[in-house]
Amino acid sequence: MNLYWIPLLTFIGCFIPLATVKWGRSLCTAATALFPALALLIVLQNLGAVLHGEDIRFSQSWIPALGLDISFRLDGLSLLFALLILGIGLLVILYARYYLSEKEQMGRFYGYLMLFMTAMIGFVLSNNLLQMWFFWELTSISSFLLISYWHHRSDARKGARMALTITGAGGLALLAGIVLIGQLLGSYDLDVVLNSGDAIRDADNYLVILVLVLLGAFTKSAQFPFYFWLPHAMAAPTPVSAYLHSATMVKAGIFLMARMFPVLAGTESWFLIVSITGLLTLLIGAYMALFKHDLKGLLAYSTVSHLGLITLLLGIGTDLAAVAAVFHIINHATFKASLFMAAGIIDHETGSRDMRQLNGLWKYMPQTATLAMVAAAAMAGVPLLNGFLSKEMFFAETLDQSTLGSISWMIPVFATIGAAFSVAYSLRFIHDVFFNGEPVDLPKTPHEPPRYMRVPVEILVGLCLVVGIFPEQTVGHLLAAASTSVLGGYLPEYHLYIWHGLNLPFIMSIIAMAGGAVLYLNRQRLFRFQAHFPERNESQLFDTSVKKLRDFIRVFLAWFDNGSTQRSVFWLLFLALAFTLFPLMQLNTTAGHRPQIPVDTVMLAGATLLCVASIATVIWHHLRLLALLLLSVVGMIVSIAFALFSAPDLALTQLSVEVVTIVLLLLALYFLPQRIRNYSSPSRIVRDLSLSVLIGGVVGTITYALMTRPFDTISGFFTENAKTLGGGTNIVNVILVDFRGFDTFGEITVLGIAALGIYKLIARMRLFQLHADTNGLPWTEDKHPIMFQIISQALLPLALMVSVYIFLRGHNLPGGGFIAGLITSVAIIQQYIARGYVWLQDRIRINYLTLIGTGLSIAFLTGVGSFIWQQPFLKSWHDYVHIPLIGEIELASAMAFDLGVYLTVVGASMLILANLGGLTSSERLRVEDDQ
Amino acid sequence: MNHLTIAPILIPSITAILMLLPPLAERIVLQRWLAWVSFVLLLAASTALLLQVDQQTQVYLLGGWQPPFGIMLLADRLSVMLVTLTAFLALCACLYGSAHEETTGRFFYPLFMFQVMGINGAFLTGDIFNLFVFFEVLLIASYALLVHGGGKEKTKASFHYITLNLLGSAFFLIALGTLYGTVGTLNMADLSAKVPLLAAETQAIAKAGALLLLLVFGLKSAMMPLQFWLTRTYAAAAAPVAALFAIMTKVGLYSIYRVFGGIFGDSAGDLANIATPWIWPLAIATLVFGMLGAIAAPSLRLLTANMVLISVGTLLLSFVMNGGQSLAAGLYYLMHSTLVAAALFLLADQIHVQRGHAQDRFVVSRPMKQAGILGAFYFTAAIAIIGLPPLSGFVGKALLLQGVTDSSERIWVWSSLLISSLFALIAFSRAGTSLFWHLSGSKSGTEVAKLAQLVAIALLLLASPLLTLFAGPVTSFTERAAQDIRQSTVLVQQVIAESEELTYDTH
Amino acid sequence: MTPTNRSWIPSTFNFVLLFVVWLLLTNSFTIGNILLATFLAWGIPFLISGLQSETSRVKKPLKAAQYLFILLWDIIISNVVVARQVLGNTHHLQPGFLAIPLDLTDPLPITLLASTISLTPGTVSTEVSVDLKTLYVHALNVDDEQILIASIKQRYESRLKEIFGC
Amino acid sequence: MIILEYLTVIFLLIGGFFLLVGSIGLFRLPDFYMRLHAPTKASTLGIGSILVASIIFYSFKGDGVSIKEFLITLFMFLTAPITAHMLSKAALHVRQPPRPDTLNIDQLENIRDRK
Amino acid sequence: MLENTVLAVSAAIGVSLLLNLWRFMKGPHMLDRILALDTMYINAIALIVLLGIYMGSPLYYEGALLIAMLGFVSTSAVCKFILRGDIIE
Amino acid sequence: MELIFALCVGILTACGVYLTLRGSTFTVVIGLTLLSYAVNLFLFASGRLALNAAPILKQAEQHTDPLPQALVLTAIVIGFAMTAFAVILAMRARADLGNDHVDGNPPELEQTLQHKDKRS
Ligand code: NA
Ligand code: NA
Repeated sequence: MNLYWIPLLTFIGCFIPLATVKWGRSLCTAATALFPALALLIVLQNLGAVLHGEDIRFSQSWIPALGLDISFRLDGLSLLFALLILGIGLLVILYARYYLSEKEQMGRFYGYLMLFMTAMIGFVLSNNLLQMWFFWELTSISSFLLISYWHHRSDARKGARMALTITGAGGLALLAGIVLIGQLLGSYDLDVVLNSGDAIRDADNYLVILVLVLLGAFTKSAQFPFYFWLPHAMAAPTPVSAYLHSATMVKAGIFLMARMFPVLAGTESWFLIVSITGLLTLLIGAYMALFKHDLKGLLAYSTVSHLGLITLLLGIGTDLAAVAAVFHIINHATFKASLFMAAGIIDHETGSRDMRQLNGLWKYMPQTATLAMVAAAAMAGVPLLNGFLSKEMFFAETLDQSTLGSISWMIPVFATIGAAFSVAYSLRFIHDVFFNGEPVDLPKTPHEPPRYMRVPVEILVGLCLVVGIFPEQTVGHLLAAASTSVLGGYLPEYHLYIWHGLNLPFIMSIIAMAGGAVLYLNRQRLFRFQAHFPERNESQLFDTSVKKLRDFIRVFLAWFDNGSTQRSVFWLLFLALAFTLFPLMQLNTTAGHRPQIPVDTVMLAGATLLCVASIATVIWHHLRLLALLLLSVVGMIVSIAFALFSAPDLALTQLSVEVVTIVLLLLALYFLPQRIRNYSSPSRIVRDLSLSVLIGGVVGTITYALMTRPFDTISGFFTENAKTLGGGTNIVNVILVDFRGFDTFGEITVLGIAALGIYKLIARMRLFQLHADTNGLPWTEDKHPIMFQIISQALLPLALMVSVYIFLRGHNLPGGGFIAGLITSVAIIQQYIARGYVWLQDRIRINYLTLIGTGLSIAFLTGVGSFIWQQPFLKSWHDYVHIPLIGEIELASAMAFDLGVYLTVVGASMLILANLGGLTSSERLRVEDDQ
Repeated sequence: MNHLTIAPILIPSITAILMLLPPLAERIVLQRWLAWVSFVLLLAASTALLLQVDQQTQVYLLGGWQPPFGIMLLADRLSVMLVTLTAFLALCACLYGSAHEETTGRFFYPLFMFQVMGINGAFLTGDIFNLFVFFEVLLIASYALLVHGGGKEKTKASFHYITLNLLGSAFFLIALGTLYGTVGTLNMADLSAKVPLLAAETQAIAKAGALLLLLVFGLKSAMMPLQFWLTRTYAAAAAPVAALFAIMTKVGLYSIYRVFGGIFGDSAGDLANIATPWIWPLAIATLVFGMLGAIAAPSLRLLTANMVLISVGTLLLSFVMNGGQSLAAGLYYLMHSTLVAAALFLLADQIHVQRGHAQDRFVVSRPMKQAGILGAFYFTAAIAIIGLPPLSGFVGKALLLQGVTDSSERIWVWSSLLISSLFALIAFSRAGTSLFWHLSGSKSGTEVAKLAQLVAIALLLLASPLLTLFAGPVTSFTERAAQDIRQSTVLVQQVIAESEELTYDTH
Repeated sequence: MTPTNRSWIPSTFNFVLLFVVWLLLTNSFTIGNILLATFLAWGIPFLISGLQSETSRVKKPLKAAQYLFILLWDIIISNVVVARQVLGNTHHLQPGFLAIPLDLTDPLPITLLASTISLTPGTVSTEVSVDLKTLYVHALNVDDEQILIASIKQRYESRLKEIFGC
Repeated sequence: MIILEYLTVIFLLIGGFFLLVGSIGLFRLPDFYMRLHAPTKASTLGIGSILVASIIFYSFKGDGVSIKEFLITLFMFLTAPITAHMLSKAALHVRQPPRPDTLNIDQLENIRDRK
Repeated sequence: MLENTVLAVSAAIGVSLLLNLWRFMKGPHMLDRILALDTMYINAIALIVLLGIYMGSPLYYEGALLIAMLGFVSTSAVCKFILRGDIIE
Repeated sequence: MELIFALCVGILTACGVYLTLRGSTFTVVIGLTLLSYAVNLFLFASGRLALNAAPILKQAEQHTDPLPQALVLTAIVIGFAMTAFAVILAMRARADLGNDHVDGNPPELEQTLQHKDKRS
């Protein structure tokens, strides 16, 4: 079987419990366990080969651009971990079957557990650094789900979040480290990486890589100063703790260090960082464990301490230290998993984990007590148990280093102190729980757990014993294989004897035992001493600091983005200024060499009008009607300027747009507050004025610089071909309906959409209807002055005639569909003004919406019509048709297109204006409700 | 002529037009079906075009006028990739909207269609003024869609959004005037050919114009300090609209790619890469601002909006970093972030509806009726958008990290990318735990998502695992697409040169 | 436009007016254009007939033409007069409001009268009473109120009465 | 031909003169009702003369007689009085005070209420 | 000669426009400003016709026509606004 | 003339920009309209100024650059649509939010406004 089957099986296993949970708890458990069991079989199938030093690999290309392959390897180290993960995993599954109550969603639990198992197994089997990271992060995610399994509990949510945040942050650092390695080596393949130790250690950024990778490892393995998430992760159900926080997840960081050992270790920085971190963690964990009244809290800190021990060993970096580290990984996994399970049983059967309540359980659950005591003894390092062996090796290694120079002796001293604390808290675990008088206020009467709930504990405790007594025969090969992997294919000389003779390490053990006993006996004094320090709840601390950070950010953001439109506009304009000012400063002279037009009186007068009117608009902007009138002055001058400078089409368009805009603004004026308040402070005004003047200056400068410089343009083409290819003499119009007809198509679409949008805005708009003007003067009674009506009526046919005229001549002379459409609209609007909405609504039955649709579809059909002749969209066509009597008539597809423009313009402007007019006649409002 | 090229513009256009006319105008059911059919058709057409342009870039001459005189569509891998993305996104958003939003105001479907038309037009056009026109199409449609459903918040957000964009459009025109007045052409490839030939004394003017384009595109893409509209708008818009808006920032980004990669890219002589020194700090500022906003966000919608900001910053970075070599990674990230953000907007809406008074704010609330499925959706989306394995975000992020090789760039890019991921992780874990797990009372509301809504979210989310699974072929495609910025320009320049020969022959 | 009371035949006046206007606009007298003019002069009134409320019709077109020339002449004369007033010492002017009792009853002739008054410089029609019986006029310089009223009534109103036959 | 040119010049001068007079009137006449008379001059004889000049000009330019300027005149004649009417209505409505020596000033409220 | 006349007359119109502007700025009432604007429209018509004569081109005629039509609409709309507030009721 | 033209464009721009920075919706709309005049003139000027050179064939010896004119035409129409939308939105904002501030409710003015609205 190929290696990928191992993670694949566990992955499939994620879904099994969800599917089988309805068949009952036992069946669900069995079905779930089947898949890791199969996976374990595959591992075992390869056991022999790997133990004989053969590495098994599988590789499949996945994302070449990233250098990420699906790549697995089974070597000694991964074999060891695979056995731990799958083996203990199976035990946890069995254990959880009894641990979880009937009410609990077992399917979800097992699903998460299997997901975690997949992540873990994928991680240890990875033969590609990126893939390794992939599974690494998956372990964080799935552990988040497991820790927060009881998500109705606040501590579970907080604990899970904290664990995720810390390990997630470490994961990101790890990713950075990994990518740096990848960039350095050009590959993430572990085979390449493991063979490039020298290259990495010699790299300029070795220290950066090291720190980043170690950040990943330390956060995951709860090393100082990141250890605090682990105790809070104890909010998880105990099977989770037994699995994640003893054997697997926290060991992922250790695994990473072990994996990268051949590549990163062996330097002074490695030694200093790793060993000091390990030592600190070892001490702090051991010390803290003693003071935890919570059974799981004690175990959590003890785990921290043991992880520190392994880290310290890896940090020492000698070959034998590495072997010791591997050995302790195995031992710790077995005794700690069993201890957690035992704690879970106690919790399950007594309803409490508080050692101040739990007393004298020996009487109630002797079998469990025996198991727990053996495991605790292993944790304390009592001879004949596995913990003793690896601790002896550890002591030996602390003595065998000299990297700290003259103060190297401190390490074994501190190691002994740590071990003493370890003995003390183990003693506390045994004595406080199983002896020490009678239980206090337990919610339940304790008794032995269900038979099979104890089985996993028995197996693990059995292992502790067997390994402790027959180390070479049981784990010898495995240890050798794993250590060979860690050391990069080399295995030092070592012996797994139970008895090495009375040597220094053994003396250290004795001191630790005695010291531990002394510490335990004086525990009350120690508790009192510890009580002087404020209780530090890291979870709360973490939460508060995140909250404080958030509050600070909120204040900052609220200051920066205070929700003000003016602020945003200011930034936009400021950036516009910055973007233009710098390039313009590189411009040597503003004026170019192009000959300029001489000035005459009219131009001067016009310019005066324009400037005065626009400045007056600024000054009088709070007098709304006046501002509006000033605006029309500006508009008029702009139109005249267009006319003057040879743009008749523009002049016409500007004029007609102008009128419609005025009407629209007048309507708005009526519904807006009559008085404008001065919303600006003087300093704001000065700031805005400066900005505006600068922007105006920049735009003016560009205008002048452009106009006075000659340039080459593509326009000659249009002038040359407007008639011959486009069939019209009005070049601008030919551009609009033909050369660049697509722009026009977009433009009328914009107009149509605007009308739809405005229609939406108007619907259900509730506005005040004023009964008097600004000065409190009531409106005149004469709604529709009769003379005004009569003349407006007379003007209508004339205006329509003009609009037909403007429409028809557009292709050859100034005019066209857009202007014609606006003239038509204005003519109709004039009727609305003169006659009122109601009068007209009864007489005009046009659906303006349909008009827009028709206009757009005509334009569209003109465009796609050319498809029939295999021509692209909007390919124009024109011809001269001779009709008797009438003469030659030009027919052009552009004309149809222009008709579309015309109809859209009429439809859109009328849809807007007529509906707006209808607002105050709301009784007759035919607009459907827009909520 | 290959009409498939223009189909992504014409399909939504005619659909929208038909919806204004009887018999569809008044019949929402018909409109709904037409919209679905049309989007499926659009997706099919875009996909077909995508396959085509992967073989051969397509140039479509509107009205048959040769470039640079007429308007031209340019369908290359880059543009069609985005068009296809739009089609898929729009289909999902429309599907979602058909459950509720179609009835909360008029013209939902036609406006939706017009919006898509505008977006597709902006992606496909090869003419800078035509780009302006399509920008306006998509903007006006977005204004109208933004107010869809009514309410104070929408009105408030709209005025802000519109004021900024109208100013943006004004500067767009100034920029175009400046470019035309100096270079004398509007075709983007032709601009690219002529910009290096500019006389020294006009270069400065053209540069000012070009940077104004950066302002405009920056505004659309929500680049700092032009991002103010984004959170407000996204928080106020109706869910399917917000989802569709997720592609809008990408239009701005795409335009930046085209203009500052194509016209003012490496081959622009003295004006080469003029935007780069500006984009660098602004992109990082955007990212930082986005991640701060994510931490501070009080609701899922705002959180998502800030994630969009982060993605904008990231994408801008991908454009400038590593001398422009990381764009392929950026394009992958673009697809991923757009779809996931859209899904999150839709999801936030469902959460909002089902949590009653608490809406999508991170406060204690009653349980949701469909907490299970929504939770699963949320979990998926969060993992994807934070950039964690096993979903697409991590691929994009890793590609981007890997893309930076210059050590001075690396400091900035890596720290901003990684820290933003961490902030996103913190924000989303907090958001998720408080939305789904911080409950009071056991009685859930009665509101349930309609099937169409769930399917829409699921479809969008499905993209993420697919993008991961097929990351190999996808990244190889985006690598080719990233090269198109340069290659398509050269291609069009050849077309122009050929047509000029033709023109001279006839005269 | 779908008018409620569509009339197929436009009023002659409208037809002629529009026909002439078209020819004026296009300044072309080809057969084709004349046909087009005819079509438009018929079509446009037809299209908008729903929006046109009934008004009095011109009964005596010749008189109307004559009226036009009188008006033109008066405009020229009064322009000169008013120009002198405007450029001269404005303090010597005696502005005033006049109430002209109307014999006309239909809105259209009244409107035309009012327009005539306004077009001749020196007088502006400001308001017409609700019952359409009085036209209020502002005059720039009133030498004699009654003479001015009488001259307006005699010179314009009587002629209009004749033209519209009322 | 030269006569036509002279005619053009004369009409232009007349037009320009009256336009100027109209604006001067607007500039210096003392109350609103009096100022209201000013544009009437400009719009009638002022514009009229200029349009006539234009007609003559295009006629001698040789493109055939162009008389479409009449249309502008028609529009002006139709609309100018109504503009004045609406303006004076508005002035009455907002109770613009006429010069105190205005004849029948006591009738102002009646006129305003269209009695 | 014609050219000089046109220039002279257009100068006169320029002066007229400035006089209108003066009235516009001075007011005193809004109606004075509206009146001034209306007079500006008239001067603008003349100016455009003159422009046509000056350029010898009839292209600008429609501009004048449009001002004649549209100037009326906007002036009357503003008056209606002052009279009734709601211009389309 | 070019200098005066540029001056006008500059002043128009400055005025428009200043008004868009104000706090009331109507003023912002006015500002945007002014700005769009400036922009249209600017875009127009990018084809350079010319007298008596209308881009109508047979009507003049020379023709000024027709392309910017076509662009300005498009811009005018689009600008019109946008302005219209902004105007109506300003009204809608007034209707929904009760005042005409660009942000809906300026905190320092909220009370006085409520007071005023009650009266009206
Ligand atoms: Na105890
Ligand atoms: Na109304």
